[in-house]
Amino acid sequence: MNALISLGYVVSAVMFIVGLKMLAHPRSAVRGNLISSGGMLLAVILTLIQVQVAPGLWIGIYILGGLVIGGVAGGVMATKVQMTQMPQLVALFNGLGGGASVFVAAAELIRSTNPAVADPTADVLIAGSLSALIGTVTFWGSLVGFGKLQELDLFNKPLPIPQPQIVNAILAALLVVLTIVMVVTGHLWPMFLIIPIATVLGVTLVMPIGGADMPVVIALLNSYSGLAAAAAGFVINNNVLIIAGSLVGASGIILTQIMCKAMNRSLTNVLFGTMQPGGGGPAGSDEEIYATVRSTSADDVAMILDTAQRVVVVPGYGLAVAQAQHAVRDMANLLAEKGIEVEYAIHPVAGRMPGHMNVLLAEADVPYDKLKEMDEINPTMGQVDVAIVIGANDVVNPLANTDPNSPIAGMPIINVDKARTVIVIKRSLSPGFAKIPNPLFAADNTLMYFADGKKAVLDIVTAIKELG
Amino acid sequence: MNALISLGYVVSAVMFIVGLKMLAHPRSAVRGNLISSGGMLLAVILTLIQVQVAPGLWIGIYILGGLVIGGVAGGVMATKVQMTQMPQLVALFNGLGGGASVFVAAAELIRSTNPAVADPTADVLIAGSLSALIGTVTFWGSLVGFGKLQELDLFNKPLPIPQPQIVNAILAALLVVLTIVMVVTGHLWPMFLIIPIATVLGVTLVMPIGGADMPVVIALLNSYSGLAAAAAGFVINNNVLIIAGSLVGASGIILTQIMCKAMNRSLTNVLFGTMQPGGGGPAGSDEEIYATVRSTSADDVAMILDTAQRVVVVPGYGLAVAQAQHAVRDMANLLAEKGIEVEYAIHPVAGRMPGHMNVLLAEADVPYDKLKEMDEINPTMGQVDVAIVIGANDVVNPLANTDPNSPIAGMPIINVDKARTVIVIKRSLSPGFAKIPNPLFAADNTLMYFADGKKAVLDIVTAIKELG
Amino acid sequence: MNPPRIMNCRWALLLVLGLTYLAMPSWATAQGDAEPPPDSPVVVVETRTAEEALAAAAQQQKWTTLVASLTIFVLAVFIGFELITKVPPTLHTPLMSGSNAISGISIVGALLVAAGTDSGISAFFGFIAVTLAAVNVVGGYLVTHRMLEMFGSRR
Amino acid sequence: MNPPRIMNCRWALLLVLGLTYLAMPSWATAQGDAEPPPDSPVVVVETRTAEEALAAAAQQQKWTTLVASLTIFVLAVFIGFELITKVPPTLHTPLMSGSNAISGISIVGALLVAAGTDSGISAFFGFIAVTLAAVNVVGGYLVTHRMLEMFGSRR
Ligand SMILES: NC(=O)c1ccc[n+]([C@@H]2O[C@H](COP(=O)([O-])OP(=O)(O)OC[C@H]3O[C@@H](n4cnc5c(N)ncnc54)[C@H](OP(=O)(O)O)[C@@H]3O)[C@@H](O)[C@H]2O)c1
Ligand SMILES: NC(=O)c1ccc[n+]([C@@H]2O[C@H](COP(=O)([O-])OP(=O)(O)OC[C@H]3O[C@@H](n4cnc5c(N)ncnc54)[C@H](OP(=O)(O)O)[C@@H]3O)[C@@H](O)[C@H]2O)c1
Repeated sequence: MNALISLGYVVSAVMFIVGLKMLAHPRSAVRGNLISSGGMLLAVILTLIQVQVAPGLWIGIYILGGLVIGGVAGGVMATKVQMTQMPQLVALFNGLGGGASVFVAAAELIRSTNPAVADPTADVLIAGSLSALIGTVTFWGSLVGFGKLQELDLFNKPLPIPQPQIVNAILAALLVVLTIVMVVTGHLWPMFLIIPIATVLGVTLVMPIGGADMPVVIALLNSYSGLAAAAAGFVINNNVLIIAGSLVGASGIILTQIMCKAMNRSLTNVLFGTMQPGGGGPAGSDEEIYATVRSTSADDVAMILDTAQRVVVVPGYGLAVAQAQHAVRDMANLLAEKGIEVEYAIHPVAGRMPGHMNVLLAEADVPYDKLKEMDEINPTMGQVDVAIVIGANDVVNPLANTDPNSPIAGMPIINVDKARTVIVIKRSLSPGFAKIPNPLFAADNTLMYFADGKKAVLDIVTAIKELG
Repeated sequence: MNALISLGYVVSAVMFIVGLKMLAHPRSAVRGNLISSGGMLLAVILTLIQVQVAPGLWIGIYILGGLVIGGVAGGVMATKVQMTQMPQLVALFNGLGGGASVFVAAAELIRSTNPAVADPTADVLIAGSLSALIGTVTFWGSLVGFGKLQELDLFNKPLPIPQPQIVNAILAALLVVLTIVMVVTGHLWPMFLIIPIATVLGVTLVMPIGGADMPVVIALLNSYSGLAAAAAGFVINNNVLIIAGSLVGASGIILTQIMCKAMNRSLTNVLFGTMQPGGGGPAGSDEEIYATVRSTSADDVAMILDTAQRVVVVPGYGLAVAQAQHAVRDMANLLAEKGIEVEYAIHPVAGRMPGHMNVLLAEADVPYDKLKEMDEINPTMGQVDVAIVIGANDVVNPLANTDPNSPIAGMPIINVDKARTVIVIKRSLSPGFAKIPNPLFAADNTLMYFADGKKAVLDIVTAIKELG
Repeated sequence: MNPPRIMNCRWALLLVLGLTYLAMPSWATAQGDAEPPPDSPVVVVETRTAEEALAAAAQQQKWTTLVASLTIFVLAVFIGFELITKVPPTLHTPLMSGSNAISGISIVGALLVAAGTDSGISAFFGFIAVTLAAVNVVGGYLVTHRMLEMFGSRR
Repeated sequence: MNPPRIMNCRWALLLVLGLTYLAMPSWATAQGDAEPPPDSPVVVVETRTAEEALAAAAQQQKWTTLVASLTIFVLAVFIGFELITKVPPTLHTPLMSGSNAISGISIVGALLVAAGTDSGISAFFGFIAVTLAAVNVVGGYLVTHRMLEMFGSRR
């Protein structure tokens, strides 16, 4: 029996590996996720068989109750959430996972420090306090990330602490000391200090990081929670925990690096380059910058488009807010019927999660070959007649190239300013995610169309049809 | 102590993995091989420390003697061998490795069936007989491969057996039965049957396979010997054996597939498509085919080259035999001085080992960007003025495309026949590796220059210089 | 493409060595301690010698297991590094969410704790852990699936 | 590029499952047998109970070790498959020769056999095995190095 269970765990580990491998390739990703979830199901079933040996009534209720309550809650959240809120949800789930390891570690520590059971061995104590520590930081860090992604005001104010880095260093040192004390003395009390201090650390670590960088932070915290799971695996001698945990740990670190690279930043810069809210912009107030802004109307836009040969649509977060993807597709089809070439320029971090724009446009059945990646389209931007920017802001902000002090400095952008005419559709001159003004809006070849994204596009479609 | 040794084995396994990873990328390959050999050294040292616990005089002499004799022999062979003979040498080494596992298994079996020690357990018997079996097949199979690559006549005759496949199946079945008998009874005697039968199987398995396919066969046998090492690791509970063995086993199978793909054949076709010596060629005797062959001289070739703008050199096995690589480089430099563009078209299986031509030309310091892969140069073959084929035959044989019964049917070739003029330098009209005639030699735009490769090229160089 | 991969490989090596180092205290303990691991079979031991023998065997087993675990850890870290190279940006979010779901494997630990404890408070902690982990696992896989489905339609 | 990789992945799965199946008889034995493994510490056991306890512990250990070995095997197979994808043809021969050298790891087995045996004939077999394996290892690495050196000069 035991034999079969151990072998089953090996199979489940293999399913995680195969699943993760397939998840990393577009064509097989869906199946990969299914295989990986199958591995998880197998692991849970095996564990249930294993513990079933002597379950009391209460324990049975606890286990089944926990599984049912948690499963239903997770299922409902996952199915009800809107596309635009998925990143927040992932942050939340990650936090809950961290919370789970805190409670596992706490329960295990309480049990093993109970003198009736056995003296706790040093490695149980180490792994237990490590996973409590990592779990707590993950929990609170992810919650702060959730708040930032949800754009809750509370989380977007800078911390009232002058030097968060130094505070963090002190907290981390304290945690190390407490862990050592706990391992050496074998007492439980440092735990009651470790958890609150780790809580503070989780908050102060993530608070100063800009919301735009949250996906990276979440990926990193996720990687750490994987390592915590592996540590737990060492304690209870469970290979599937070790394998799955270290898989997640390693792939999370690589994923973090890849994501940083897509934003052209280093990991240290992401983690320790403190957020500069609004500051560091170009000299001059918004009014000066935006003195030469010209606005336009649907009819004008239709006329401009009528004479164009090559049009590029640059979608951003506003497209998701306005849910304008279907309208945009209709507009593109209309233009294509007139013999105009329409393409979409996809910036890797447009929107609020990597691949956000691909997902939205795919939902509206935009053909895959019309979506061009930034590196592909930038060299040909000079031959574009009209670039229509819909709800994008930071990803087309030339300050990224020109102002080394700006919070987005160094991020590669889509060079719409090279197009003959740029039409920007948004509701106002208010800034985007990075909270900085955008000189593009005042450029000579830019026309602003102030309206909700969906309404604007529908009006343009009507105007084009009226033109004939 | 034991603890440190086990950890050391883990480090050595990691070195194998990192080494193999680096070996698979051109820039890091040299360092990868060094790291992997470092891992091996570490493993050997650890083992020596481990066994040193109680070595008698004789045992010490055996161990050190074996290491020294074997190491020196291997080192001398590896440094003295000529470039063209490296494939044979690898086959030989592979065979010796297989032989080593036979003796390990035999010694272990003798020891464990010795009633004074302990009853042999079933898994020791299984793994022991498995590795004896695989080892024997590898040993003899590799030796046959060695003979074929060395072009020893003995090995290039077809077997005097009508249906080698059936014979092989019977032998394999016999081996399975014997292994089962051995495991069930726990006796040693089936071993004395297993080894001779496996010997016969090794020979009859590899004999019918064409020498051109030997690299694939060796890679496959190597993969099996890796699996045998892993099996041994299970018996003696040694993780480094398991890891290194299964690494080699898995990567060998993938490598086999990649190599088959480069030859555009399936693995089954390679292994069971029996060699058809000379047969299956196009209708008509050699004389008929070669009726319209025209030959040429160094002076004529120099004149043709003088008016050319784009020249492609197609090297083959004959270049290696004639050691003409330096002469060819000189000729190319001379032509380049005259403003003629010279490139080299490298077929993936030209020569006697993959990458053979790259190695040869690199030795003569031919610039890397002049070497074009087959897929790269074939589409532009129509714009080539002169194609100089030096010692290549099968890789430019149009029968691969036209005659579905030919032994090289389906192999992609370099389409030299599309060039305006083709000059073929070889010593005679005798066939190449596949032992089939080549209609290219009789084509309208082909001129044959019958001479040793090196001499021919040197003469051409002289003639070009005389032309001025 | 080659240089970054090699860099990754150095990275992996560094990480592995660092973690091996981290794991040191734990193996040192394993060597020093000579008590049977908590999950070894419960047997009635009558003589001192037998006890010693058992203890020695247990120590040996503990050590072997630890090295095996470490090996498995190292290999899995390698696989993790290898699998996630060159992922297209489109897949970053699903991959993050999918690997977050995999890290929900700590549900196994939660289940064992919830079932294995005798004290009331730690069983209740187990219950909370199972609940949270279940949210993570079920929600994580479902939301990943929903994201991926969106891409699915177009290929 | 994607389809072949996925195919490989099915391949790997098949292989792994097949091999797991192959390994079955061996674990069945591990479960059934209750004798101490040959390398367990030699102790003086005085009572029947102690013997039984030891045997049970040994069986448990044997089983744990076997599963760990199997896991390690599976992971290493995965790594092997992952590493050797998309190798340029130029490197096929060095790679073949280099992995042949790695398979010379059976020299560890040869050394253990040569050192561990008491009967004359099997010690002599061990000597031959060490010699052959040493040729394979030293020759294999050297010849690989020579091949690779040729490429080295031009990049
Ligand atoms: N992709 C990721 O992984 C990720 C994750 C988190 C953060 N980020 C960050 O998010 C930013 C993404 O850049 P982005 O250019 O896509 O978006 P953005 O810079 O946030 O700008 C979005 C713009 O859309 C406009 N908008 C909002 N609702 C609209 C509606 N209903 N109709 C029309 N316009 C609307 C807003 O202007 P109005 O209010 O004037 O309409 C806003 O300026 C980057 O800074 C990136 O670093 C990215
Ligand atoms: N690359 C690999 O991995 C590998 C391994 C094993 C086998 N193979 C097989 O080997 C073949 C390779 O094709 P290939 O075209 O390179 O070679 P080939 O078909 O074997 O032909 C070589 C030609 O070179 C000529 N030659 C020999 N010595 C010469 C000298 N000193 N000077 C001038 N010419 C000389 C020979 O003709 P004369 O006798 O008339 O001079 C012979 O026809 C293929 O069939 C391939 O499948 C490849």
